[in-house]
Amino acid sequence: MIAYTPLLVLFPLAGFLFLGLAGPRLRNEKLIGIIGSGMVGLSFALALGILMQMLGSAPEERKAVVELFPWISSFTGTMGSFSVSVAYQIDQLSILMTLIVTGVGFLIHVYSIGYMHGDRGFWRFFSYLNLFIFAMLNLVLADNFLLMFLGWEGVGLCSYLLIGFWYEKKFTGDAAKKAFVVNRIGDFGFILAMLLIFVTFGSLRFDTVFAAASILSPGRTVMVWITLLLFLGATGKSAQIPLYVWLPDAMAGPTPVSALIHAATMVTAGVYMIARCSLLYALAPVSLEVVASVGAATAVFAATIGLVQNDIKKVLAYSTISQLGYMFLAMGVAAFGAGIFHLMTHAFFKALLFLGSGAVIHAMHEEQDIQKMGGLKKHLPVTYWTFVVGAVAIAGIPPFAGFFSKDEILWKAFSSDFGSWVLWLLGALGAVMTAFYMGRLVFLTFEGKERFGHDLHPHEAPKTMTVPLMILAVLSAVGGFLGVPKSLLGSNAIEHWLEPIFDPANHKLLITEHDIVWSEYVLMAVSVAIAAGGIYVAWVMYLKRTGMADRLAARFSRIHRVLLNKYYVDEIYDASVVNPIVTISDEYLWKGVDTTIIDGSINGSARGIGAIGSALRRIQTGVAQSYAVVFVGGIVLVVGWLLLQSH
Amino acid sequence: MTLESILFIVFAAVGLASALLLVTRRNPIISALYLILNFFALAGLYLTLHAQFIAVIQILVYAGAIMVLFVFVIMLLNLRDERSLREGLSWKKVFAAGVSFGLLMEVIYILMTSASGMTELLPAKATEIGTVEAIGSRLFTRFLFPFEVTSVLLTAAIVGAILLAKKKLD
Amino acid sequence: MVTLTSYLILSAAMFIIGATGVLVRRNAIIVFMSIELMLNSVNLTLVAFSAFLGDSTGQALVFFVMTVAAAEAAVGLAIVIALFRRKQTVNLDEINILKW
Amino acid sequence: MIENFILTLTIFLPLAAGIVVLLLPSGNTRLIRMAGVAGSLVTFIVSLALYVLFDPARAGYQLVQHADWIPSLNISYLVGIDGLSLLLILLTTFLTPLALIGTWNSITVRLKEYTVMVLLLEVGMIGVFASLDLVLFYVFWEAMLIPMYFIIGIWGGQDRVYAAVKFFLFTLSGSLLMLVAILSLGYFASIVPNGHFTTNLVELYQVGASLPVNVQLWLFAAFALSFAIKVPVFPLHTWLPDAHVQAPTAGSVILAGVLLKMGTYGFIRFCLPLFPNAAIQSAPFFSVLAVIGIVYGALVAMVQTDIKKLVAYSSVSHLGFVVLGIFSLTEEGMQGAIIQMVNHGLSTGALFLLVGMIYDRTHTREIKAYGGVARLMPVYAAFLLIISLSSIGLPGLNGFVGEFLVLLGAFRSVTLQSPAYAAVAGLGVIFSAVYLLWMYQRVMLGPVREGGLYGGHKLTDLTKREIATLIPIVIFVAWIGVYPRTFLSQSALVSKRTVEYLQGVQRSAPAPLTMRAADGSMQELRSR
Repeated sequence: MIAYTPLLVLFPLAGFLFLGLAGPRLRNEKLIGIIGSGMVGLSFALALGILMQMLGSAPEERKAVVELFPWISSFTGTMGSFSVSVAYQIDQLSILMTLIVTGVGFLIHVYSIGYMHGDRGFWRFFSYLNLFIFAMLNLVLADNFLLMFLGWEGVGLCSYLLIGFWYEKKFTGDAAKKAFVVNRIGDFGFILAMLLIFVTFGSLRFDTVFAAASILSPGRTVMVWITLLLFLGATGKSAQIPLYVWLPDAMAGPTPVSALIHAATMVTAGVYMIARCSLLYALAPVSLEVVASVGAATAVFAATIGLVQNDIKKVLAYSTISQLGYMFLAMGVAAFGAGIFHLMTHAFFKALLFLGSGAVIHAMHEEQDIQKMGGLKKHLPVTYWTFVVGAVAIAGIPPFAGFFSKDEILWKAFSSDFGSWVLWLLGALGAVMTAFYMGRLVFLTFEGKERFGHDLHPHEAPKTMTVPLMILAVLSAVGGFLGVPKSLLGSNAIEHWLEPIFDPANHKLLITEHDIVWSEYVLMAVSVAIAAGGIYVAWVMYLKRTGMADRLAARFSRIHRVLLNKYYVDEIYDASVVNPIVTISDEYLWKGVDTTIIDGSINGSARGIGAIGSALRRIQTGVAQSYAVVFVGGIVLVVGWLLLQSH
Repeated sequence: MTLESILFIVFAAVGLASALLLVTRRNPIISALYLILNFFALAGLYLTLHAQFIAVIQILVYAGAIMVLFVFVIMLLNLRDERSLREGLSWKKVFAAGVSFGLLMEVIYILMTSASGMTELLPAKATEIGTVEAIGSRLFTRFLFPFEVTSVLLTAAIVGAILLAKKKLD
Repeated sequence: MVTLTSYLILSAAMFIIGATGVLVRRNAIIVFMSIELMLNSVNLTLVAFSAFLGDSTGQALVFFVMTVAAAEAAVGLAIVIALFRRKQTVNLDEINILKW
Repeated sequence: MIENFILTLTIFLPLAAGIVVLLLPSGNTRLIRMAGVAGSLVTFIVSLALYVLFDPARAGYQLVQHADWIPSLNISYLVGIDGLSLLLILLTTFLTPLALIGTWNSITVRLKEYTVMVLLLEVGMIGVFASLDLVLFYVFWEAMLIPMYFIIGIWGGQDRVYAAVKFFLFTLSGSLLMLVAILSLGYFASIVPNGHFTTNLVELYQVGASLPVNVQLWLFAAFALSFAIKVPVFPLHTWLPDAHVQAPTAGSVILAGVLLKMGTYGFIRFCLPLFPNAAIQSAPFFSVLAVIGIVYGALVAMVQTDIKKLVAYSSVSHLGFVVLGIFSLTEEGMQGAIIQMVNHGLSTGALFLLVGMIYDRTHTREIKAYGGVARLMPVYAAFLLIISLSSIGLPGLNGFVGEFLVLLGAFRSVTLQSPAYAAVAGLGVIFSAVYLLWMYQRVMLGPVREGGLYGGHKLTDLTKREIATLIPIVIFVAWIGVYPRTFLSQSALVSKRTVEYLQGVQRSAPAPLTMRAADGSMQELRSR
């Protein structure tokens, strides 16, 4: 089975090419939908097969590399020259990511058949989605940094295409461009990191790099540079401070896109990348601290903004940023397994929430403001119940998936050698807010009075949309059992499965298994309590005493306004970075340097020569006789000079 | 004073005088007549050099053909009496004349100072080379190709003259 | 005794007179005639050399000079006619489009 | 047997085609267009034979043809190719027919002369890439200037005369100095024992390297100025936007696609191997200019309001990468620079074709006049997106391969000794995304303009002919992106040998002049 790994990637590629070229002529939504989702489904099935084979073999035999063809090389084959192949690596981490990508991806493809029904870009949408799956699989399956970068940029491209899918609206274009450009800033870091890696290790293959890294001792400056530059790439792709600004705007894309790309898969690429490079980070503890701090800060920062947003998708977007912060927090405290575990559960419940919001938006005829919803429970029962499952899961109520993964991260943030009570406190603060805004979202959307016009008759989505919701709800509910910690008598299967990947890093960091201690139970109880508390406060504010939210907003109007305007970060970036660059380029570089200085000096010298010419022109009377006189005079002079010479 | 010397002095005097008059007369017709006189003087000089054929050709071609052309054009343009062509003295003219005079002095200086080995004209030899036969054999042997090319030149000149003088090109 | 030098000085003098005419006269036709004068003085030189050297080449060359003179006169006068048609004058000072 | 004259055939086939076109009746525009395209297509097919006959594993010049030209000065008609010239000749013969097909209906006045000019241009370009004699090179170099001058000056836009003269003067002022340098090189060849005046490149390689460094620097500067203007290297680039904006589409395509490559080609072929010490000494200088060009070009491109100007400034940025790669004096950098030349020819050529296609429809180049075009021209939108992405350097398309190799080369360059060059150049990666996507957004995205009118014209999607022009380019864009080996392998040996030669020079004892200076100061010290 493993030998067929390239097919994992080729199925979606074939889907993209076929739909991209033949799509406009197909004119049959059903056919397009079946081809589009079928290709991803095939990949998912193949990934399952590979997983089965891996489960059947010994842990050390679970890794394989399939090389396709040499890609970029400086070719002459001398020592230290550059060479990279298109090669795919199957191991415990990449197969897990593949399953998430293709599994969740497949469900979202199916969902899109219903959601995008009747759109004139139907075929385009599915070809882009297939291209995205292709790129994402390249990202997670690559056996070297460069191919990973291909996937990395490829998903960025698809993100661009899909955010701007409804390109006729002005803001979609802005959002798409912003996403791509901000990601490019991160990619700049990624490229520099790759260059440093190649210079340091002489290769870009994971195996070679990690083998060489495993004999290094921690604390080299170059490793700090490499890991921080890689992390810059991660902050771009995974929407962390300071490069998170594109993700909220990215909600301009169709909702399945938000679910697939901006919640479940692409934005977690940064987390995956750090997990993949865990060994490199283990060699640079400083970088780990940076990652943890940025992650925790983002988790809280984004959650505060999420508290007051009124756009159903914006709330989820800030929630995503916040949850990604948790994953980076996990990475930063060297709880790599926990981070990947949260990545997986988050993929389930956040995809579920986005798809649910999509069903709501669909039912409300493109209305996204939750202040204009309410009481949708009875109109959209399936959506409601699945949404609640997702919300409870993200809030961290046991035994739903989010509880286990988030609790694991909080515990590691507290107990790990790299953690501290500050990190835990930030995490817990974020958790309260998460529970609160999810509660607020559910209550404002589904409960209470109907605040929309009576000419609107919301109705439940079609089967193609509700079935994926239900499957994802089940996964959100039970997905956590893959990682039940030992303290709760579980086996923590997922971390155990990933152990071979993170062992080298753990060895470097001298991390050993802790015994179960009583504080773990205390913290667990605290986190359950704050989750429940957050939801309760939301219930009080938005259902029981409905005027309270407004009163609070009025009381703390300044804070409220700052939060509502997202701390004015976009405005600050515009004023401090974007506008100066544009102004400098326009006023100083182009009109100043190019037009005035360079062209000016050149045209000036030309004009100077012209001035000399027009002065000399006066000599030219145009009368041929004058010229002849000078001519004869010249002869006289020449002959005279010759005569003088001869004597 | 041999006869040849007398003839040379007479023809030279006539030639120089007519040349000077040619360039100083205001009326082009008068100038043209002096030019004809000059041509005849030259033809006489050719004869003193025993170049009979060239002397005859000089009369035929210059006085007969070219001068007719000049006079014809002058008549055609009706330039007899043109007040606008008042030719006063100007610094330019003085300067031009001075330059010319300087050149003349230089040439004369060169001619006077350089020793000339050939002071003697050999009449028999000179008569022999001045015949039609001698010149003809030169032209049609050594100068055959340039001679043929002159035909092209003449054709081109004819075409060019017609084209230029035509009223309109279409 | 008439020497070669006397012929050459005579011819130089005529040449310079012609050249002066070319340089100072404003009437295009007289300028042309002056040019003919210059050509003739050169012819005189050629013939003189030919006679004194005993070589007929010089006289053959006179033939070519005459041809050129004829062609030049024809074309030149045609130009004068064309110019006159445009400018109603043969004053060379007024024909100054040669500048710029 | 065929090896002997195939190169000459390739060079002069377009000339023959041009003569044929000249004889056609000027009224029959269709016939003239067909003849022009056919002539350039046949040239392309013949040039494919070069690819077949060329053996990338063999060092040195191949398919060489030699004939006496000015024997007294040892100037000869000497042509031959290596991997570098092969790629660029193929690029030339590939782009010329596409430029003619892609602008089928754009030219309406003096069509015959136009077609002849384009074909003559092709002769000059191929000749430049094939010449192995400096005087021959110079002749082709200048000869190609003339048709380009006329193409801009006659068939250009409103300010065409200003642009044409600017183009001509910039290029000429540089190349005159180059002529002086060529002659002095020949002279230096004649003053060594048993030497003789020659302009044979292969012989001069030894002559140049043995010159004292200060002489090398002067000659290098003369050559480099000429090439730097052509590339164009900042700050000598200001002729480019004007020339591009005013030139007709085919002119822009060829100008961007091939002409600019002559500068970078000249650096690799002449400047580096002829004056190795000077090249090593000036590498940091040129790298700084290249890096400035990368960032500067991108920033200025960002704020352009004219699509063609935007693309022109993007050329400045992209060619900065090529120059940086060359002067990194590493194998990766050199290979990256060479593949980037091809990339830029394809991508920017295609961009100009695309801009030309929409200009033919709307007769405006103002970005402001567009918006929402994607809705009306979906196929066009797809092509523009692919080409823009290739220009941005998206992995999987061609631009990335070159840029990454260049960055890698600059990063680990022994000569430059600082990763800062690569780091700053990497900023170009960000800005290229900004200006191209912003342009794409403003032109293609957003709502359709009122009434669907652009510049007063209705838009129709690409015709079959236009699509047929673009598809070959897109195929190569993807081919180089996915499997660049096909192309990299051709130039591998050239890069390797050039770099090794320079590294050898760098490692060997310091150049004579500096040694003498050091000795002198030593003696001074001793005498004190």
